[in-house]
Formats: sequence, structure tokens, C-alpha cells
Amino acid sequence: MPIRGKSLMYFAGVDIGSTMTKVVMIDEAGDLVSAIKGPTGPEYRRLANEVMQRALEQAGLDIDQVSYIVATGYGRLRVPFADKQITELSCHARGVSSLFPTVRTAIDIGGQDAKCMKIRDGKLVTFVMNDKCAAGTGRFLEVTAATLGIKLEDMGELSLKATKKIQISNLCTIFAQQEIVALLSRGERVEDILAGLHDALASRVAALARRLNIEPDVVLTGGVAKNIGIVQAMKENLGCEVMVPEEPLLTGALGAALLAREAYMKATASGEKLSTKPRRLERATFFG
Amino acid sequence: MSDKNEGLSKAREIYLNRSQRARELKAAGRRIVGYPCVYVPVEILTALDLVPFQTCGEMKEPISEASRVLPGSFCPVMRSCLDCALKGKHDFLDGMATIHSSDPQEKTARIWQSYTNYPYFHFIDMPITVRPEALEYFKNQLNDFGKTLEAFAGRKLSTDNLAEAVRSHNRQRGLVRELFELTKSSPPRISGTEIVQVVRALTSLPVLEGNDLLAEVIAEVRSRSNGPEKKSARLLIWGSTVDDADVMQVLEANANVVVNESCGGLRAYRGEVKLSNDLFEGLASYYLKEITCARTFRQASLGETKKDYARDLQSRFGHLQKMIKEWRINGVMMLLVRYCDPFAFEMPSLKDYLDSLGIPSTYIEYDYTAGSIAPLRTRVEAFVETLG
Amino acid sequence: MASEKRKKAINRLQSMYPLRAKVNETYLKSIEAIQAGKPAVWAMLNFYYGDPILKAMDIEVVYPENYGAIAAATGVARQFLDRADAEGFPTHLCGYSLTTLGYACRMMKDLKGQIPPEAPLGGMPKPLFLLSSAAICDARYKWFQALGRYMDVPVWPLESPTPGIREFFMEGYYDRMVKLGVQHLRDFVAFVERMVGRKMDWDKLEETANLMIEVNRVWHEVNELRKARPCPMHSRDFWSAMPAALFLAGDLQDSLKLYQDMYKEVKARVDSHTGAIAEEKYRVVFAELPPWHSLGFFDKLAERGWNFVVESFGYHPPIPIDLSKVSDPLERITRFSLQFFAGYYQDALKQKVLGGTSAYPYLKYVREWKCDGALLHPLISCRSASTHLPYVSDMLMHQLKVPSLIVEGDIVDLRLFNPDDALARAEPFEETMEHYRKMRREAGFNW
Amino acid sequence: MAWFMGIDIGSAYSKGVILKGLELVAWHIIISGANYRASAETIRAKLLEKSGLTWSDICGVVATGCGADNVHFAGQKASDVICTARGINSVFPRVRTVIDVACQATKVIQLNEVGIVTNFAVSEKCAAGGGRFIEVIANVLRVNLRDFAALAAKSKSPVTLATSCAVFGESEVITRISEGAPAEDIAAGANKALATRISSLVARLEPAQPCAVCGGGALNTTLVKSIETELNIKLLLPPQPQIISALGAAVMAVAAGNSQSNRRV
Repeated sequence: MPIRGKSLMYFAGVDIGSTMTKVVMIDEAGDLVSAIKGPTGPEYRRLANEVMQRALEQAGLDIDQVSYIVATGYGRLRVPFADKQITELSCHARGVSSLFPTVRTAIDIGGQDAKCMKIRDGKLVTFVMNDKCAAGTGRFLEVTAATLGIKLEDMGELSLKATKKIQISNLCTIFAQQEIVALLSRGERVEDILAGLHDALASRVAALARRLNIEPDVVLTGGVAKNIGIVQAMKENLGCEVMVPEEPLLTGALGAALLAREAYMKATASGEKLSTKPRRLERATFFG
Repeated sequence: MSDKNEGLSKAREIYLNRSQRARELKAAGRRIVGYPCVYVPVEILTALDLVPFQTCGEMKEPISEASRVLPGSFCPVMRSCLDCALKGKHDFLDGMATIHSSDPQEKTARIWQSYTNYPYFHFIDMPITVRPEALEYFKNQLNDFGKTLEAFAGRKLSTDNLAEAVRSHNRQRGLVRELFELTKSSPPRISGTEIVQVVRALTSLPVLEGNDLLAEVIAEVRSRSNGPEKKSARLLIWGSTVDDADVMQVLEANANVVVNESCGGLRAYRGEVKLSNDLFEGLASYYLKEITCARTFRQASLGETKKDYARDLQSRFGHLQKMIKEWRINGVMMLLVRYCDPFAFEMPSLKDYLDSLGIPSTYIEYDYTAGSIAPLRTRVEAFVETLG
Repeated sequence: MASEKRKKAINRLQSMYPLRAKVNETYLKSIEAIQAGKPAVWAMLNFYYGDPILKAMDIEVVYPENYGAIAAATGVARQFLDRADAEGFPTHLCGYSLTTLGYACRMMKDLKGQIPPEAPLGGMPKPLFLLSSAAICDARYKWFQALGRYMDVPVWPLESPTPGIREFFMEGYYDRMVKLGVQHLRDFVAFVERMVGRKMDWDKLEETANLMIEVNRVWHEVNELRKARPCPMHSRDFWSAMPAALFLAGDLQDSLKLYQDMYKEVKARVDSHTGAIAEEKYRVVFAELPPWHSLGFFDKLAERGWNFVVESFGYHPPIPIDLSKVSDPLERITRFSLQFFAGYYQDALKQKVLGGTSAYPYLKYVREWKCDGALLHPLISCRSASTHLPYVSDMLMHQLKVPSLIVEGDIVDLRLFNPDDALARAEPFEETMEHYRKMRREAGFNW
Repeated sequence: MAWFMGIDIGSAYSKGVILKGLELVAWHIIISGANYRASAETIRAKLLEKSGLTWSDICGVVATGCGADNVHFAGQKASDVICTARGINSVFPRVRTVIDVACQATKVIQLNEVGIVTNFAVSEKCAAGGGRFIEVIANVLRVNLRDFAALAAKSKSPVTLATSCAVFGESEVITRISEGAPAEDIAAGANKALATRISSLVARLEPAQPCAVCGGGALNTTLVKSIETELNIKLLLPPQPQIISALGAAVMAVAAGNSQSNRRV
């Protein structure tokens, strides 16, 4: 376990998404000290606690040593020990630009929605979001994986084996699913359906991104960015190179940690005292 | 806090139980006529001693009855209105006054009429342009409306009564504008959420009771010390319908909503009906021209043979420029109710216009159900973060 | 073998082909003319109101609504839809409107006014002006207004009074509608004259108006003949022949002759008891726009004995009305256009069906064309063609004991309509139609 | 002796039965997966294994469901609506209305004493009228579909889910969770929401009683209860609600009788 003597202050970002909860901790210098992922379930708070606990253990820290904590994501309001809430858009923007300083456009495809962000000097300038009705989200893939009876993580590789791209109606997750059922019964190959599916999703997201006239560099984040098929399809649909972070799931939590650090530094510099929440990880759940 | 905010809590009570007063009045022998859209000239109802009651939707109520007669991809506000009616929530109504302000209004009105049997039901047709012949036609439509109402009310519509009603409703419009004056300060003296509750209360009360409520609210808000706190941005909400306090609360999470330019807010109160010797002329002209809803076709000059996009935008959205200046707006939220076509077509053009004014804006959509509130939150907060 | 059988499933009218050919020919002529620099106008389906004016002024007209259907059928719609999305238009807007907006954006922003190379059938050139209409679908005038974002061309929105059914019979109501219509049309003529820099040839307008009315009268008579058992003419022939009367496509003089020929052929079939399909087991009404891309679906149903004997009132000619006493051609046009829906109001009031313009005619048709069932085809992104359908099916069941089969589809997202799915519903629906045939007899209906 | 087979390839599950006359000899259910042809093969093999019969014993096969075309050994294809009607009729001859809650959509079918369809309605594509809606919610709640009904039964105060679209319904549920609503109340709320939609579909037909429920959704006992409360009627529940359509297919095979064209080798 790493011993963290040299740094006096640590900062944490907690990102509670609709499917995954992530925590990133950084030190005074902004260097990563721990990063943890866990599933989000119906018991947000307990999971936030658990993931935070594991992050602290990995960092070899006690929670009292964490100077400031920012929560983000869908469940950001349900993190009792967080000092501040910031939306995932600002956090992604910050996180992505710390990894890719030259980024101008970030695209995050999450489970609930797809977001496109314009970034200037690490800050979010403007954004567009679509909801799942337009099928431009990760859920689109999850539902399909379920329909096809394959693993979500296998979809990308599988789609690269396609011999043709079947055009999929991209109006809505539900419709697309019914269409896939029809395609299957017609005996179409799963690979080809997937290829069409990825293209459909990519074209929806690309159209969304075009509302902000895309400028390079473009970075793709969110769990879906792990899907090589999607990354390819995004490149084709955007007509430009697309960069992907090593840990696309963590950019939100990372950004939150960085914003926590900046807020804290700014405050201490100007001598003001930031209010912080009690550093307790009570085991409270909605059921107990 | 020593402030009691009696007027505001009264407004909240009425907002939470809109039909209560109407039921009391009904029990006391008054006759209640519902109307689903702010385009229905309530002055005529008031003049005939009928109580106008706006039949609103209820976001938290799952649609069941209406889903049997209207498809899913249809204006969710009207679906919700009709659903409430079919579930008997408006069983105290003696009649309905409907109007062709948009397709969903027109189509819902006809289905409403077919599946209910109020003693009175009238449909007012409404032209799309503000051309002279259209205005003339609309004026006659209002005349017909008056005639059927006279027959229903069993009394004549006297010029004096109508003039008096116009005065009362003009006074209400004036008071609502006064209420919005109180959001010009920073922090505003009254929150957007409170205003939604007040405005919704007005649409469920006889005009004079509404005016009294407004007077009370305005007086106490002027002197209150527990008004809303200053937040990081002052927003203008533009859209078809924002009439739910919970939605407004989300919109106000980290900003002050100081103007609600929708038919749950300022829109139906910005102008005034001109008192001339031809009152119907005044009514027709007010409702067709003064209410700035996307449903009316406006252009820089009638029958223009050239198109100048900049002038076109000015003619359609010019009224927002003044508001943005007077209320010191630093962000505009274009809030679209899904499937509201007239407003949906407007979106990119309005953004062009706001860009030309250098005002940041964001386009947000919701489907008028409880489920769409949470997704709003992130969009709104992120938008405000970009302003800060 | 099977395909051969399929070809024979529907006995198409011989007289339809020359009519369709004429329409296509004039369409191509018009494209040539336009490409040669003749000014064109983008117009919407306006139900005999604005079209005769444009025709009399010899202006080429393209209909984005039709073009949207073509773009969808040829598979190029998607890119225009995505472009409209990228422009910030909500994706749940009418698919045809989004196609046009995406198209206009591409043409004007990327190509400086040049027609996009990928555009099918010669594309739609930048118009002289836009003619929108509020009839039936009143959001459409916002659509053409939104085009102002890409094209510096003026737009004229045609008013379309839409009275309530009871209200319509109030004293002086109809006359006021006519007054509005005539004045509005007079101003429109002046507008067109200013735009093209020519004066209206009133004699030509007179002739055009009269031909339009006569063409539609004959076309109406043709459809009346379809009340016969077996029904001599299938909906597919109706849709093929419809544009010449509905859009006044082609030369009206030719059209009149061709519709008269069609009348003769259909009449002959009635006299010889020849049906449009081999064995007419079920007489069905079709609601709203057909799935243009998979019309073969109707052949499959024809093999099962489904004869489509009548369709949406929205594409049917107005019920004939004597306008010979009306001297002013503008008034004749106005009254004819109003008749398009007003023609049903008297009857609708008698039947106490107040459900509106789009709903009532189905009851009349089903009763008079003696339908066993209705195939309703709601279109996800076309609210105007869908909103009234649940109401229609409810009315048909309760007033006439006629069941409806609902099969969802869309106007641009063609894959939403699943023919296999629909066919799987056909068999149980046949049992349903048989059942209600009994019910109707018990209830004393005569079919 | 004559045995007949009915195969129902649905979007989620594939089911099959073997009938001897009208007596149920064997039935089997598997997940459809991506290869319907293979699923059909598996079902056939399993059915023969369970019944101890050989393929040559089977005199007729009728296939139904969205994957019916993939049942290459079937003699004929039949509509799922008709199969459900015939199937429920063979179990409950007196039933006049059956609610089939399948994965993709819900069907309400009215039938007469001999199982002939007299009217039917299918849920709107956009209205999340099928069991899939519950699957989605169960997935969010991280509960096994089998435990869903039991969880919902625990609820004292079901949450109100106003959204009719499955996709937005999920967002709404996630919101309720983050607001701290207990899982059982959400589960119960989801059941109630689906029950409401199904009930208005039923109401469209003004159902004749007695009324039965079948399809995978029928296994969700709390959903069934909610529908009963909504409609204020008692719903009959067949022993294996999932196989009703397959059963109906087999019944049709029996009716088609023993002729070579009724099966393909």
C-alpha cells in the first residue's frame, strides 16, 4: 500500500452515474492517488460509501485527510459526505482536458443520455444533451445486447467481423429492438446487425455533436467508449480522429476531484473558509 | 422569520387544490365554464357572470383514459388535460369553451366534446395570420361565442358588463405585470416557483378574487424579508407551458428564474385589451396579435415579397429583447414540451436571434410527465455552470 | 408461380396507366422547365385553394411533402434528417418537414444554392416563394416559416378556416368563411402577381377553376362506383390516379378526358360484376397515408380476399356542389375548397358525430361503401394523420359495429412498418370481421 | 397414435408443446437468443426427449411467434393472436377475453366458445405495454425478475410512475431511487404503471368475462393483482401461462390433422 507522507492535502471526486459509481482521489499536486469503480444500484448512498472506502484504502488514507470532496453524476445529490455538487458536464470537461490539453470537443455516451461538450482552456463553454428517445445512448446497446443474448463488452469486437452494415431504424430504443427481432427472424448475422447498430447510434450522436460545430481534438468518454465498434463508427460519422482515454469511465470523477482541488486552493488563497461536510461514511441505506 | 406570507400561502393552497374554489362557487349556484387555453377570451364569460376555470394538465397524474382516445405521440399537455376531464376531475364544470389555437387544441376539443356532455360546449376557430380579413373573421368568431354564451347564460351581453369585465381582466394583467416587476431586483423579491403558483391560482378563480389575491401577494412581497436568495444567474424561460411548481423549482435550483415567458407565466398578461366602442374588435385584436405564442404567423411586413431574416427574427422575437434588458437576463432557457410543433419549429431561429443579441441560451425538452423533471436538472445546472 | 399469382392478385385499371403516365410526364417536363430556369414555387397540399391560382399563372410547383416521401423511398432521407437534427430541429417533428429543412440547409449552406447531387428526381430548386397552408395540419406554416433560416424567399401562409361542426351551422357562419376565403385569395393573387411580375389572366383562372371542379366531379363519380359489390377499383388505383385531381398535376384538359375514360372502365366492370380482386371476401377502408415503400403488402392481402374499397377523406375529391351560379372565380374556388370538409358537416351533425373534420368521413364511407373493417395506419412522426384514429376506431365500433386493425408505421422511418407483423394480424382480423358481420346483421345493419 | 407439436418462437423465450389428441404430453421453454433456427431445433429435441417420442411419431407441427419462419420443420405458420385464442380456449373453454402480456407488447384478445377471435387489440409500440418494461426496471433495481413480484408485494405505498414510455420510465425510476424511494415501492409502482396501460387497452374492447391472463407477464403475480384491481375483475391464470400460444399452435396442428404436409423433415 502506498504511503502518502509528502502531500498534506487530498481531494476526491465522486461520480454516481446511472449504472456505475466511480471515485478518484488526487493529491495536492493534482496527481492521481486512487481510482475505484463499482456498480450503482438502488442503494446509492451505501455504494457511494463503499466505493469511497475502497478508494481511501487504495490510497492508504483516512477520510479526515481529504480536504474537499465534489460529487457529480445522476446521484450527486445523494452523497452525504460531499462538500459540493457539480454536474457531470463540467466535470467531464475538466477531466478530459486534464488528460488531453488540446481537446476542444468532448463526447460522453452514458447510460441515460449522450452529451457533447465544447471546451476552452479546460472549461465547459457550451453543450448539448439528448435523451434516450433518440436512441443515442449506451442503454441502446445494453438493451440490444440483451436481445441478442451476447455480452456488452463483446459487441465491439464482434461488430468488426461484419461483412455488411444493416441499416437500423434509429428512432427509439424500443423500436430498434423490435426491428432487431425482425432482422434475427429473417436470419441476418449478428455481426452485421451490430455494425448497423453502432452506425445508427454513432450517426445520432454525431448529429447531436454537429449542433455545436465540432472542432478537433475530439475525445470520446463514457463506458461506451470502450466499444471499439462505436469508436470506429464515431470516426466515420464525425469524419475526424477520435481520441479515447485509457479509463473513459473515470473522466467525470477525475474532473470532480480536480475541480475540488481548484475550489479549495482558490478559497484558501483568498483566505476564505470553505464549508465542508462531516467526514463520516455512515452505513445508512434506504432499507435500514 | 416574522413574515407570514399569507397571500403566497393562500396562492399555494389554491394551486395545490385548484378546483376547490370552483366547487364552492358551484355549490353557491354559480356556473363554471372551463377553458383549456389562454386564447379563450375569458372577458366574455366574466361579463355573463360565468366563472372561467382553466382546465390544466397534471404532470404527476399517469395518463390512462386519454390514452384510449389519443395516441402517445401527441401534445402531452392536452393529453393530460383531457385525461383529467375523462377521469371526472372537472365534474363541476357546466361547460367548456375551446379554441383552435393549435392543432392539438383543436383535435382535443373535438374529442373532448364527443366523450363528455356538458350543458354548454363551444369551439372557437382562430386564423393563423394577423391579416385584416383574418382579424375580421376572428372577431366574428368571438361574436358567435358571445351569442352561444348568452343563450346558455340566459341573459344578454350588455356593453357595460363587457366593458366592466375587460377592465377587470386588464387590471389582472396589470397586477401580474406588477408582480413580475418585483423580480427585476437582485435578488428578486419573489421566486419563479411562487409566481407559477400565483398565476395558476388566478386561472382557477373569478377575476375579482384573483385581483384581490394579487394585490395581497404584491403588498406582502414588497415588504418581505424572506424572499429568494441571490443565485449565480438570472434566467428567462421561454416555452409553451411551464405551469408546474416542481418543474420551476428544478429550473431555479442554482439560478433565479426572473421571467417566465410561457402560458404558465407572463405571456397571457403582457398586453391589454383596448377599450373602444367596438369591444369585440378590441378582444379579437388583443388575442390574435398581442399574445406572443408561436402559434400565430408573424412576419416583418404583411404579405412581404422579400425575406430579410434579421427583420423576420425581430418581428417574431423582438419582444424578448426588451425583457432581456429590463430584467438583466444573463441566460435564456428555451423549454420545449415534446410534440409541441409550433414551438419546436421555432427553436433554431430563436437561438439565432439570441445569439445575435449575445445572450447565451440552451434548448431543453420535457414531456410534461414527472419522469422528465430529473433529466431537466442536469441540463439546467450545467447551463448555469457555463454562465458562471 | 407465386409471384405470377401476386401480379394477378389485384386487377389494376387499364385506364389508370395513361393517367399516371401523364402525371409523371408533366412532372419531368416541369423539372426540365425548372432546370432551364423557369421559376418554381414550393407548395403544400392546400386542397384546391392555392393550386388553381398557381396553375392559372403558369408557375411550376414542387411539393416538399411529396418530395419527402420520394427521399424516404429512395433512402436518402436519413442524411437530410440528421442534418436537420444537427441544425437543432427537434427529432420528433414531422419527418417530411425535417427532410425539407435538412435539404434546404444542405443546398443553401453547403452548395450555395446548387441542387444537392444526391437529391433524387432532379431535386427541388430554390423557389421563387413558399406557399404554406394550415389545412388539416396547421403546424405546417411554421415549417415553411422555419425555411426562412436558409432561403431569403418570402412565404405566403394560406388561411384555412376550421369550424366546429355545430358552430358551422350558426347564422351567417358559412358566408363569413367564404368572405375570409375570397378576400384572402384576392390578396394572394396580388402577391403572386408582384412575385412573378405578371398580371393574372382571369379568363385562364376561370377555365382552370371550372376544369378543377369538373375533374374532381368525375373523379368523385368514379369513386361512387366503388360502392358496388364486388368493388371494381382497388385503393392502389386510387392512389395512382389521385395526384391529377388532388394536386392538379398535369394538364387539366387531358386529366378530365382520362378520368372520364376511367369512369367508363369502372362502370363497365360494375355492369359485368368484375371486382378489383379475384374473390372479394372483405371490403376494407384504409386510413391515411399508405406505406408507399411496401405496397406489395396489399397484393398479399388481396390474395386473402381483402379488397380496399375506399380510403382517407383527405385525398378524396370534395362532394360535388353546384357552383355554376357563382360568378367570381375566386369565390368559386373558395367555396369548392371549403366544400372539401364542409361537405360532410350536415351529415355529421345528423349523426351527432362531432369528432371533427378528419374523423367523421370514415363513418360515412364505411356505411355507404359497406366496409367489413378498417385498416388504420398511424404514422409516428405525422400527428395529423394519426391523432384522430383511436377516435375513428371507437366510433366505427360503437356506431356501426365495424372493427379496426391498427398497424403502426411512419412517413420517413420506413422500417417502422413491418409487413410481416401486419400480415400476422390479418388472419385473426378476418375472424374478427366475420364475427362483427354477424353482430351487424343481428343489429339490423344491411351489410 | 397421433402426436402434434406447437412451437412459439418469441423475441425473448421460445416455447414448445407436444399434444396427444388434446392432452398435454410435454412442454419446454428456453431463451430465444440470437439464433432462432437453433432455438427451434433445441425445443424440438427437448420435447421429443421429454416425451420419449421420435420425430416420426409427430404428425403435424404448427409454428407461431415472431420467429415462426425459422421453424423449418413446421408444416404451417399461424398468427400468434389466433394461437393464444385457441390455446386459452383449450385450457379454459369458458374464457371470452385473454390478456397476453408478452415481452414486446401486450395483446388483448376476445374469443368465442370455440376459440375463434372476435376482436383484439395490441399495445401501441410507443407505450411500453409489454413485459420488457418490467425487465428494464428490474435491471435498474438489480433484482432478479423472479423475485420482482415478491419485492413489489412488500410495498405499502407504491410510487406513481407517470411516464408512459419505457425509456423515460427508466429515467423516472432512477430518479425515484436517487430520491430515496424504497425498491419495493418502485417495483410496485412499475407494476401499477404497466397494469394501468394494460387496463386501458382492455377497456378499449369492453371485455366479456370470464377473463384470463397469460404470457410471461402472468408469472408476475403482483402485476396480475394490479390489473385485477384496475379492472375490478378476477383473472384466471393457466398452469403454464407462458406456453399458451405454443399450446394453441399445437391445437391447430391437431385440427389440421394427420396429413404429410403438416410437418417438414
